[in-house]
Amino acid sequence: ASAALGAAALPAARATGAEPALEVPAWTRTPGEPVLWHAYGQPDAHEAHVVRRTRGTAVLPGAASSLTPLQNLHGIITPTGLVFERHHAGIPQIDPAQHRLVVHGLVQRPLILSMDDLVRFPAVSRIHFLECSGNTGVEWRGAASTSIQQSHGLLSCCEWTGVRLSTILQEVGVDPAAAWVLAEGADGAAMSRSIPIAKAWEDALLVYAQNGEMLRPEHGYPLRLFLPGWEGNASIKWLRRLKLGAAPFMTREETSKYTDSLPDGKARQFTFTMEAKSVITYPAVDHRLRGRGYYEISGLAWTGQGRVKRVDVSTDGGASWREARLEGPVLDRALTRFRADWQWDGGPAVLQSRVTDETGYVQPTGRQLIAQRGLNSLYHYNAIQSWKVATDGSIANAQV
Amino acid sequence: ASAALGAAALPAARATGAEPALEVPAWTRTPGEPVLWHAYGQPDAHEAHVVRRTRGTAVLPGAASSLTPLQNLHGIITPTGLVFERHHAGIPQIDPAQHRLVVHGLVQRPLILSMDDLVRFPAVSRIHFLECSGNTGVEWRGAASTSIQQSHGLLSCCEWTGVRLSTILQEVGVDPAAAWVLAEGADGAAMSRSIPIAKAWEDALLVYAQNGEMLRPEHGYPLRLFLPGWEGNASIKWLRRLKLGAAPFMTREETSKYTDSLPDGKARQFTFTMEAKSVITYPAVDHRLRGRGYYEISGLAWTGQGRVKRVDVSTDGGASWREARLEGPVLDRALTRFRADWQWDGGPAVLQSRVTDETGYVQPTGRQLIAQRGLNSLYHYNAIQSWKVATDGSIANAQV
Amino acid sequence: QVYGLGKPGSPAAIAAWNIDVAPDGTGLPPGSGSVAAGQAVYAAQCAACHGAKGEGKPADALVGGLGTLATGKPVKTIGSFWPYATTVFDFIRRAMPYQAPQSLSADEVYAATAYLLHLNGIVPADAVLDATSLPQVRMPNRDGFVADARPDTASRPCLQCR
Amino acid sequence: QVYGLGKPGSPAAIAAWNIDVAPDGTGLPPGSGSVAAGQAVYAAQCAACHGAKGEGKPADALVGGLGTLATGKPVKTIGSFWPYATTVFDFIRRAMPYQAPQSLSADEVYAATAYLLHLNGIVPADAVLDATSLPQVRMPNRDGFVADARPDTASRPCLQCR
Ligand code: HEC
Ligand code: HEC
Ligand SMILES: [Ca+2]
Ligand SMILES: [Ca+2]
Ligand SMILES: [Ca+2]
Ligand SMILES: [Ca+2]
Ligand SMILES: [Ca+2]
Ligand SMILES: [Ca+2]
Ligand SMILES: [Co+2]
Ligand SMILES: [Co+2]
Repeated sequence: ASAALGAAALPAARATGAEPALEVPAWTRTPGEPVLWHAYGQPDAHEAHVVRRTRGTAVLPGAASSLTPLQNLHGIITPTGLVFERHHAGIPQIDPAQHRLVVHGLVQRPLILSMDDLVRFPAVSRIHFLECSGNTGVEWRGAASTSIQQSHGLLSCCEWTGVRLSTILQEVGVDPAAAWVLAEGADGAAMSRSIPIAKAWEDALLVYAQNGEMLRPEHGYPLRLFLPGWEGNASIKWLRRLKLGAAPFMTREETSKYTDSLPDGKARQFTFTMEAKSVITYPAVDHRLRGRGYYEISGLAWTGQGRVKRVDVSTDGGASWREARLEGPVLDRALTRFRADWQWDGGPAVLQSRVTDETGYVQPTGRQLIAQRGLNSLYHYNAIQSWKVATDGSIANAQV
Repeated sequence: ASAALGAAALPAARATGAEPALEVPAWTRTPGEPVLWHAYGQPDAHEAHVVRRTRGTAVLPGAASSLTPLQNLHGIITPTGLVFERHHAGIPQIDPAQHRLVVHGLVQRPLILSMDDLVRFPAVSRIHFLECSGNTGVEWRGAASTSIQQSHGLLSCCEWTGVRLSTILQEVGVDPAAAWVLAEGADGAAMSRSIPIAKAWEDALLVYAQNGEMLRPEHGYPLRLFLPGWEGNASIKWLRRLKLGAAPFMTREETSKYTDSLPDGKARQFTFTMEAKSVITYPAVDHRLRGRGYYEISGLAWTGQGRVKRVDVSTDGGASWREARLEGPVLDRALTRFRADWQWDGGPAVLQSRVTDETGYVQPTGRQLIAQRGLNSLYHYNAIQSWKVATDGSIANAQV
Repeated sequence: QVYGLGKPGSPAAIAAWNIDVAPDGTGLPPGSGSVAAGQAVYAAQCAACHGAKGEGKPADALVGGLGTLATGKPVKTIGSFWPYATTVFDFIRRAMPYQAPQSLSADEVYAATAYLLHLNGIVPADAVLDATSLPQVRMPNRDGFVADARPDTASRPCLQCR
Repeated sequence: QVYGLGKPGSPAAIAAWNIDVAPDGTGLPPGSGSVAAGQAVYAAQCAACHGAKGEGKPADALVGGLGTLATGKPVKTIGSFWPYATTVFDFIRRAMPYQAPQSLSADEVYAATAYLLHLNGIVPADAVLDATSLPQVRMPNRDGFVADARPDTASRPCLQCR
């Protein structure tokens, strides 16, 4: 069915009743704050609501997460101060001069590298998304979140700069028997994951800078692993050690924790890839429409498999679809902003987006996911999201 | 002459004398700070030196500038807290609910737009550099700066989101006689510039978000003009008014201020374009090399005319050149990070970079600029920069 | 496409913000000001920053510099450099005095403009400026501006090096 | 290409950080611990967060859940879910007790592991674990894990809509 979204140009009647005569405001009648008011800048006081938030309260707030306020963001870059957090034993405060990276195990020349050493190697910069495998997990058992920050906020996108892990593997000389790499953090959890060596050679990065500046404490200062397109927990923060081995190390994080339970009681292990996903960030459950007329639907699409190929949007709950505009550049394993025109006629509507990635993978419905995986998987819920618009302009999270 | 930069793989002798036995540091032996330690994140305390700075002190610090610490940055995105400032009457603190944009003059439907109105229009996001026409102006009369922050720090690059000015021009209906647009700020300077209407149609943006979040106060909150590739002062901040006219308005900023004096006493006017420029940001005057061996030369190149096509680097003061690697994506009128391998043999060296843009324009030498424009131009100094490395690893600003 | 957003900007609604003045005088308000009145405005509102006689310090010099533009040390002031007298009015009205922009009456702005033009030897001591006379003032450096002539450097990469 | 940066990582230099334990027991340190000793360690160091008998609250339950994995409410604990006993040792050594990670001796970690395995009915009350015996403990859910089978949803865009 061909959709009529925005096809009919039906502008809202321009507000009549002229604006009251403009006055010269106080801030024009006086000089403002001096240069270097903040040597390191801060958001305006009117944006104080744009902050990370948690989901409920954690008994031990070091083993918890905070979420990115996607409802307030624009474009694809997440400002670093709003990039989501997930810690297992809080945020260590590391002295970068004392920090070391040990690379050992099945290698010819085990090495200890300081930060001064690491920044000397050739560097690369890449814009990539980072998503927690638990993102949107609260939606497995029905529409649960009343904010897109709660449902989809374990998601961010930054420019990462660091050294290719392959550069370091060449530096140490890899034993042919090596098949897995243990990555370990210097935090109180000594957080650890086993990574297949193919990923280490292919595109893994040892990152020290994020959006131009050194990493922040909560994102792994002074060094983290970064695995493009893979679940966030595997991109070990505060990275202190890489050990090459012949088999996976079977840490708690890849046995007890980040595995996906199936209805038959088995659990999928090493489910690293973040499959293609999209969500409309405006208008979303956080917003309210002010009357009928033109709205630009805007959202984010991404895939751990490469590039977004197309995004379709629906305003009738999936009965009809229409291709959205993709904002360029469409980058490999980065957020892609999509936009579509919409004339709201004032009636009920259900807004959805559906991404197709360059491998041909199409974002599934929740029903499709549940049919395959049941309700106990916790992770990797990448279903089409529905926002239900009521005639009064209010918007609800819905599963249709 | 073909250069030997890095061609010979001469690794520094790996430091002998094993690292003292590693101890488990205090930050691993205790849980760290809780999630939401900062609901809006901050840099690590060890990075407190990475801040904006001024050049000297201004008598009236509202009419001044601050500079971006390029010596500490990575990649192409400038974190918003470090984006340089230039104000003419300080930073106004504007209530976005009361802010308005007036669009009038030679138009069919003069309009008053609130921020709520503006964010309703279709949006675009673009990654572009912003550079002050005065950037590097201190170098016209000889090597003056002892920090790249001082010499080149009126330069940043962000993702900007907003409405195409062309969308607003269509909304108001442009009179065919309109040839220039006056843009005016709501600051105490009511800062104003005349913009040719062709630029307004082509790619000018009305920007409300920068690097994903709403503009910061010092960058024009809640609304600014953004003119890709043009000198920063023309991208009027705190934008309150656009007036279409048949001729330029000849404001103080385009007569007294942002004009470029020539030796014959005439001054060039409406010199908007930022011509192609590049600079090595590491190793630069702010750094010191720790012994011979491998270094990656890294820098930034950009052009107001489109895309960077190539960057060449020299380590012998321009006697020989070698092509640098360009970090992708190479975007239209955005900073482009370049990198080149260098084996420092411990001898004196002069590091230079030279950009060629897609129009074929090649970054000039200081001598070429002075031959054309003399020494009184103040603005638009885009010469090749030289960093002189001494045998002790110290680095000086030099003109060779 | 028209989106139908915003409100009409009637002349009355936008009047307080519509302050620009063009070289032909468009935008100049009713009112007038003499050099003598300007001297008083200047002494009270401007001299602290621009010097008793416009010689500058701490802020810009507003007087002098005639004949210096083609020298090694050009002194660029209203008198030596600014091409239009209307710009003086426009800038003072929108931005000065620095600590209280847009606080002067039209008469005060005309007067301050007249005084500064007089200090620069451009109008006589008995001059009175208004919407008619101000645009007729011809500034010494009226023809001092040329168009952007860039690109003006023709570098080519060293062919040997390619 | 080799850049020659860094310092050699001799076994002695990295020993304090080289704490991982593999399923085959590689990495297990000398020492041993009994269920009885573990009961004391657990009561002193662990019970406050994981419950007197490992039933959980405020932190994870460490005991129980056998037979629940294929139900609508799987209870995933060391006993019901973890495939390797070595992982219990590895995790306690690196991360527990939460407020003082890496503070336990090897004997204490062996003991706490033995006690938790006993509470889960996996080792007898007189068990003593060390580098030889621990890897030989067979966990109930040893074969409970399967490989990633994604993509497992085969959506195709509606052809009518294209
Ligand atoms: C508190 C200090 C202060 C006072 C008082 C002040 N000014 Fe200024 N004036 C400045 C500053 C600072 C600037 C430069 C502003 C900028 O950077 O754009 C300036 C700039 C100017 C300029 C532009 C100079 C040029 O060469 O571009 C003129 C003209 C001017 N002032 C006139 C006046 C007049 C007339 C008054 C009184 C009605 C006045 N000023 C009062 C501080 C002051
Ligand atoms: C101060 C509270 C606290 C104390 C004391 C504590 N733990 Fe924990 N424990 C936690 C928390 C919180 C987690 C979850 C950490 C995470 O999110 O990664 C945890 C997780 C665990 C797990 C993994 C559970 C799973 O299902 O993945 C084990 C096993 C464990 N603790 C054992 C112990 C032992 C043994 C001790 C004593 C030696 C101990 N804990 C003491 C708080 C505590
Ligand atoms: Ca908003
Ligand atoms: Ca890149
Ligand atoms: Ca550094
Ligand atoms: Ca774009
Ligand atoms: Ca001046
Ligand atoms: Ca558990
Ligand atoms: Co997974
Ligand atoms: Co210019």
